[in-house]
Amino acid sequence: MVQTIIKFLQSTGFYGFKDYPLNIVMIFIAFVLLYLAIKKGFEPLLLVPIAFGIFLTNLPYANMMLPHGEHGQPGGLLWYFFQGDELGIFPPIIFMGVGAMTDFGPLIANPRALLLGAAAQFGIFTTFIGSILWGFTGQQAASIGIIGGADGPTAIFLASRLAPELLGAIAVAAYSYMALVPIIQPPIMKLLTTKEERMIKMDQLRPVSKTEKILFPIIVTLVVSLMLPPAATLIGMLMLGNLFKESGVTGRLADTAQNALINIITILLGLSVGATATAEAFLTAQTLKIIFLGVLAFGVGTAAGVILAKIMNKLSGGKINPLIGSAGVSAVPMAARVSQVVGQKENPSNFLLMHAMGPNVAGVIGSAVAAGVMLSLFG
Amino acid sequence: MVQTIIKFLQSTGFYGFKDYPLNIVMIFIAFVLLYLAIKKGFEPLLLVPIAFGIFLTNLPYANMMLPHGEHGQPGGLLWYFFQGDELGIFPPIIFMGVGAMTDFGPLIANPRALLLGAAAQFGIFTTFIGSILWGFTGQQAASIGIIGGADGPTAIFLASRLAPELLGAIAVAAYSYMALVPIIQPPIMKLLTTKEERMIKMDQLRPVSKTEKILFPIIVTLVVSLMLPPAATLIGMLMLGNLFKESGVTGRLADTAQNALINIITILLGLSVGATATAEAFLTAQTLKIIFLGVLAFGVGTAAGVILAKIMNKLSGGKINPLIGSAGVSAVPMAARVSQVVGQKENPSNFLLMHAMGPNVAGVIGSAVAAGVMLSLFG
Amino acid sequence: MVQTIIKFLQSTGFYGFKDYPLNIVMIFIAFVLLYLAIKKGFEPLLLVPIAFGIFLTNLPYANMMLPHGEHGQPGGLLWYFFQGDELGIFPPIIFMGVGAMTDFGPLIANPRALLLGAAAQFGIFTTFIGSILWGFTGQQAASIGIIGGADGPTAIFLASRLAPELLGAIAVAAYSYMALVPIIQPPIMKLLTTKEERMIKMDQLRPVSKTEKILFPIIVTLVVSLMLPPAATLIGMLMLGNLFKESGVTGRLADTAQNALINIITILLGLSVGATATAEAFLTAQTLKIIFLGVLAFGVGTAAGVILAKIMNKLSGGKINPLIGSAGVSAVPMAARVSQVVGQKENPSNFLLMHAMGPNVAGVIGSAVAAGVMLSLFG
Amino acid sequence: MDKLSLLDKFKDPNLIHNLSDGDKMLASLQVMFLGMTVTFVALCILWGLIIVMSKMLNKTEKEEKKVVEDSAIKPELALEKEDDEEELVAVITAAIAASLQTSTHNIIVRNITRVSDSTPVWGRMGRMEQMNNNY
Amino acid sequence: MDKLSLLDKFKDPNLIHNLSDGDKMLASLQVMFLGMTVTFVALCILWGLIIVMSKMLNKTEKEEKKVVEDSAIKPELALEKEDDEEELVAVITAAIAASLQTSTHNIIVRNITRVSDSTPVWGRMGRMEQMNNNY
Amino acid sequence: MDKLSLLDKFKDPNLIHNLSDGDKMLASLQVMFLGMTVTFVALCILWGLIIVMSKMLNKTEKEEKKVVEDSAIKPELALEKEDDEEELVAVITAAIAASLQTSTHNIIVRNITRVSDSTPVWGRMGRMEQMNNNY
Ligand code: NA
Ligand code: NA
Ligand code: NA
Repeated sequence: MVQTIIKFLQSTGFYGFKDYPLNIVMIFIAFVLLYLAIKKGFEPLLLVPIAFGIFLTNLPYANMMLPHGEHGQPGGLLWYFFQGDELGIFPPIIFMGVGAMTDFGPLIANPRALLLGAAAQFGIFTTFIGSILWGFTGQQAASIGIIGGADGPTAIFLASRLAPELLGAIAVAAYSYMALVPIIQPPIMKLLTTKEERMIKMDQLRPVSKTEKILFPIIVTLVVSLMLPPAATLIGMLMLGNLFKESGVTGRLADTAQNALINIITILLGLSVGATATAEAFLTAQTLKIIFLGVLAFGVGTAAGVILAKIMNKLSGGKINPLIGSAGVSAVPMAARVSQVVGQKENPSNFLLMHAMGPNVAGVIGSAVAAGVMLSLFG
Repeated sequence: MVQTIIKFLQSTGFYGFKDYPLNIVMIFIAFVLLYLAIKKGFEPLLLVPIAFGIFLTNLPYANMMLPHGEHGQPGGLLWYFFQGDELGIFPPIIFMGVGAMTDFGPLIANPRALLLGAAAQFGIFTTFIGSILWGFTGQQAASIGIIGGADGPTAIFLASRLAPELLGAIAVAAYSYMALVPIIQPPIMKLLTTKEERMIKMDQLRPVSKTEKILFPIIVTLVVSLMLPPAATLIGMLMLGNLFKESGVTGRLADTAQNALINIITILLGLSVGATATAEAFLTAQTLKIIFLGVLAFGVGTAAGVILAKIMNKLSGGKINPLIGSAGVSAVPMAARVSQVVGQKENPSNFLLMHAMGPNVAGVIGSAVAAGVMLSLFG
Repeated sequence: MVQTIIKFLQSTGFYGFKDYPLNIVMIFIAFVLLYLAIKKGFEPLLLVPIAFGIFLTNLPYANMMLPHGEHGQPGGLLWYFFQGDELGIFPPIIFMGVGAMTDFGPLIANPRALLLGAAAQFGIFTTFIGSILWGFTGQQAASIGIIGGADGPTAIFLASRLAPELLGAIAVAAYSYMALVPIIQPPIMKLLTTKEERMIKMDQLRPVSKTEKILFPIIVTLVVSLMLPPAATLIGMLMLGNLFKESGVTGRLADTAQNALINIITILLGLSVGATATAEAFLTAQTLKIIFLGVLAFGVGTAAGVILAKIMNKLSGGKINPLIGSAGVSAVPMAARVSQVVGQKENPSNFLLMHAMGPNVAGVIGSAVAAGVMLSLFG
Repeated sequence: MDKLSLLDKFKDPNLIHNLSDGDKMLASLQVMFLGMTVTFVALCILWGLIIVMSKMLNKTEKEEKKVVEDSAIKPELALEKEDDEEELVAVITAAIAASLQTSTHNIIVRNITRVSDSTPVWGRMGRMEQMNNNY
Repeated sequence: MDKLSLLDKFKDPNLIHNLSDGDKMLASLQVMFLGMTVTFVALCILWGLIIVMSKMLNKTEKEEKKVVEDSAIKPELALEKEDDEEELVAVITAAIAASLQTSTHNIIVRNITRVSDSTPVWGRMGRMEQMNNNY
Repeated sequence: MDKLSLLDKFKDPNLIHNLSDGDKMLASLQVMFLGMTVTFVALCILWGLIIVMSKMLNKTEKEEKKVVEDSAIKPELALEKEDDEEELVAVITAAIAASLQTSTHNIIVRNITRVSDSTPVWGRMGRMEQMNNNY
């Protein structure tokens, strides 16, 4: 009997911390993320599942990520969910929901914004160089760089294909920085622009016809997928979701894509991405490097967007407020909101939001293109 | 560097068209289908996903249908979706949603309509003979014939089991003709009926009690499944959905079956069925034959329904308007609407809709039975 | 031709009853369950799918549970659904939905109720002993005992891991007895309490702050999972659902978890659990034993809850109405309602419902803990 | 050999191409005959059963009404509830339509949810305020 | 040998049938004892932690209220918002009920959706009209 | 050998660590150059196509309006319908807001569902009352 009790006590997670002491640190990190998500409102829809996944996966002996047995023994719950990440199924489905929620009207009305969405991807490639020089492989460097794309599903899609061993750290960094956009961007924006530039008012956008909105997703899918076949899955699903919305005849599908379906996949993806962040995988020097490189990627991307916007402003004779350039990193719609807020501080009657939405959604396309390049080179 | 650029250019889909020139034709067909779905309103909920699936699968090097690797390498997104078609999982789930949306009341009130639902399956079997004589195998001929059942999920279920190589062509033909019912049926209906017959007004249907509506799905499942065990999956799920609706105590389940669940499965099924229509598989003489045989199946089914209705009218002493016979092909509810419209043109005060719904829903059961016969003989 | 017809007739399910005559009994049982669910309102959301699964699986030659072929031949629809039970995926997802619907406020306000939630698990362990002495193995006895936990998903989760061969009988027994709680409990409650005890009014519960409600699911997951790692999956998902609800920032996810997602999984789980109840598996002496042991488990659990509540009442100086003890078996919220109704019969101005909800939700945690012990010992 | 082996060959995708057109025609006609017969027989059986069901239910209902009028209250109530629900929706629809001067044909109010008992067992938890109604 | 090997045999579905009824009883009682003990211990720990949590929160909240009354505005606002929402639903429910002369007990208006910030990052896109409110 | 084999080594996770920092830098710069070029080219092509599309549509629309004013009625109707829907929602929102004396900014009525034709073919069944409208 005593032996049974001892055996039982040795099977508890409390005892398990003897073998896995660092798991305590990870559980603490999970709690910090939950705090940030719930109390500070940082991307709660993703950080709550991710943090809970980190929490569960670091409970000793709970075996949440135990693989499915070769002879059919049941594996851990989160391992089954994780198959959707590993096989690249969940991120495109989330992109479909994103597409069903996105209005590309401001971009169609002002397609020059596409240039800003391209420029802001500069952070991806500078971070790529930094990662290479810091000892990462090409595949890992590409996955780290894409954090600068400010697009969670793209980052997870790329990392799951090129560097699954870094998935947890990259996902946590990507979503954390997306939540921190309102803190990271404003100083850079102010540093690079003059007061006069920040006060520029932009002309109102022209209305966009329904036909343009229907043709847009088809054209984008065609062009991007032909140039970069590995980007077809992400861009195709993003644009399919948008077509569901804009076609006006598939409202049922658009509704499900942006509600029940995206919510279900968000729960499964968040939990299982978090579950990759075990203490062994996460508490490494690599993770610290990734966190540092991630903020670099964001900063450089923001700067590149603002600088190109300044140049475009010069060329257009002062009609473009450079503050909308920072929105090119994507992080929809927070980056656009930041442009709006920074602009309004200088000039309370200035409404940049609609103008910033153009680069903002262009940034989503831009980072999918950049991901396609990386997959094309390193896949 | 130059070599890298050349290599990159050779990896683009533009270059890929050199190897797969016919894919351009398929992409064009996808665009035509999108046009019909969006601008003309032809079955948009299925044609938009199907057409987009055709579009994506024909983008060179995008590998949307790449199978899952033997050593676990991730396959293409649409290949994973396709497993739900291939394993026969998606069509029955769609049938459950259909059942939750169907009111069998008009059929219970006037069960003679079941005869019309049987007669209209004649098109399936004549087309079967035509297909055999045109060189198809028995399995293929059965799958082609079932297009005349005017029931998309049944056609996909049968084709995926008997002739997966024809799935794309059959699915496209089935849904296209279902959309074309208002164009295909009226001339046949007018040719086979006299003006007097078309003007016949029918007696009002009796009200149907709740208990009858609850027992109906159970009885149908029992009888059809015992006669044709291979039809049990389709009929069982159709009737389960109906039972969710009629029982009055499982409203939550009926609601989900006919909304979130059917929408999710419709997206996955539509995309992946479209994705089977690669240029190699689709641009063949077979496809042209299938398209021709499909319209034959519809026409013969319509005619058989009308003719039996004429006979029943004679026997009943002029109480049955033969126009309701054409609704027996299923294509719910368009075929019933066509009966209504053709009847009303002759006699504006004539309301055949409710009477046509009986044969219409009987046609769904009829084609599931016919599919069961085919599976029983050729499965 | 005659031979073909004979062959066809031999392929019908009518003929199949010659080989499987007992299937008729099972189909009859399915109809009785449907009657109870629809006309009597016994747990219809689960009994309708379970009963329909029993119905379908016992149709001869319909092959609803045919396993996926080794060379990829499609299996039966319900076999695919069953994988979600067998691999332990569906019950935790249902628990997430349950968590999103549960208000632990009454338990936080009066945490002594946890003792009652523990006491009511006594039925599990006495039934365990009974099962062992009646010739079941330890694994089977644990799965039978858990019926007394009055928690369907927990019973299915445990049985699928420890005794899959009994899954059908255990699931049917568990859900049937949960539905019968208003009939099973009152006599036991009246037998063990005096009129004075039943008339005791309890003090109003204190209000619970939002922060407490947010911390509660995290604390419970941490403590229970560390003590009993095998319970982490169930408790973790239950508490994640609750956190979605209480955090106030993930309303979208809570909404989907408690609607679309739980409904979809309920359909799939109900159908496939029912489908395990084939005549061979169900019509055995074991099933009769399980049905008898199940009611024993319920009764003992109820009694243990009431007796501990009586003791606590004595110790607290008459402030606790012993009727709330029976709610500790879980069967949320019916057991709590039974406490309310029995109490109100004695004293129409007595409102025990809120006080009974504490032990009631504690019982859910209690049976997950008991399941963890069983998995720890016999897994 | 005999017709059976003809159908057997016919079923085999590899052997069917060896058959003559006449044989194919013959086999196809057999399939058609069998198929249409089974379809008609199946739906005729259903026809018969529906009629039997309707007649039996009518009888039972009449008897029930006579003999146990009391016990019929519960199901009737359930039905009334549903009717109520429809009525409720109809009233609300009419009200909104009136205020908008548009036809009710085009509007469906489908989200006035009456609290019914069809939440799952676990779903009713936490909605304690209406529990008394149901029990 | 000793009790441990008894439990080991007990756990093995193949060996358990070799045990005598007395041994089975003994092992079962051990399982029951262990199970009930663990269950009670686990729920008692939770009991203690809940009490500690409640006490600590009460303290903290009082301190917080004193020291940083300003910083508390934000969460309070959030709470108020929720209350508002409930109030809103209550008002609408009442209005509809009144116009239908039925009790509010049976109606839930659950689809008057207030725009909250809980849309995912990608979800807020395209709903630009209310962005200013949130930032 | 030449730069190609440099990039090839660069792509191989096992060989990359043999490269000197200079080589790595060189290869990385190539990746950056290629990546930014492709990104800009892709988005510039899109820019061009959007402009072409907008211009062509404007032209076509004008021509269409002149030549086939009749055939344009149907799509316009469709558009009107949608506008109607928005209007309807706006009116209802305003009405509820007015009765609650709160700003419309915070309320979205999103569940007044107009019966549109976008139910799937199988979905329209059983909603027969409105069929005449659509055909
Ligand atoms: Na981006
Ligand atoms: Na049909
Ligand atoms: Na319990």
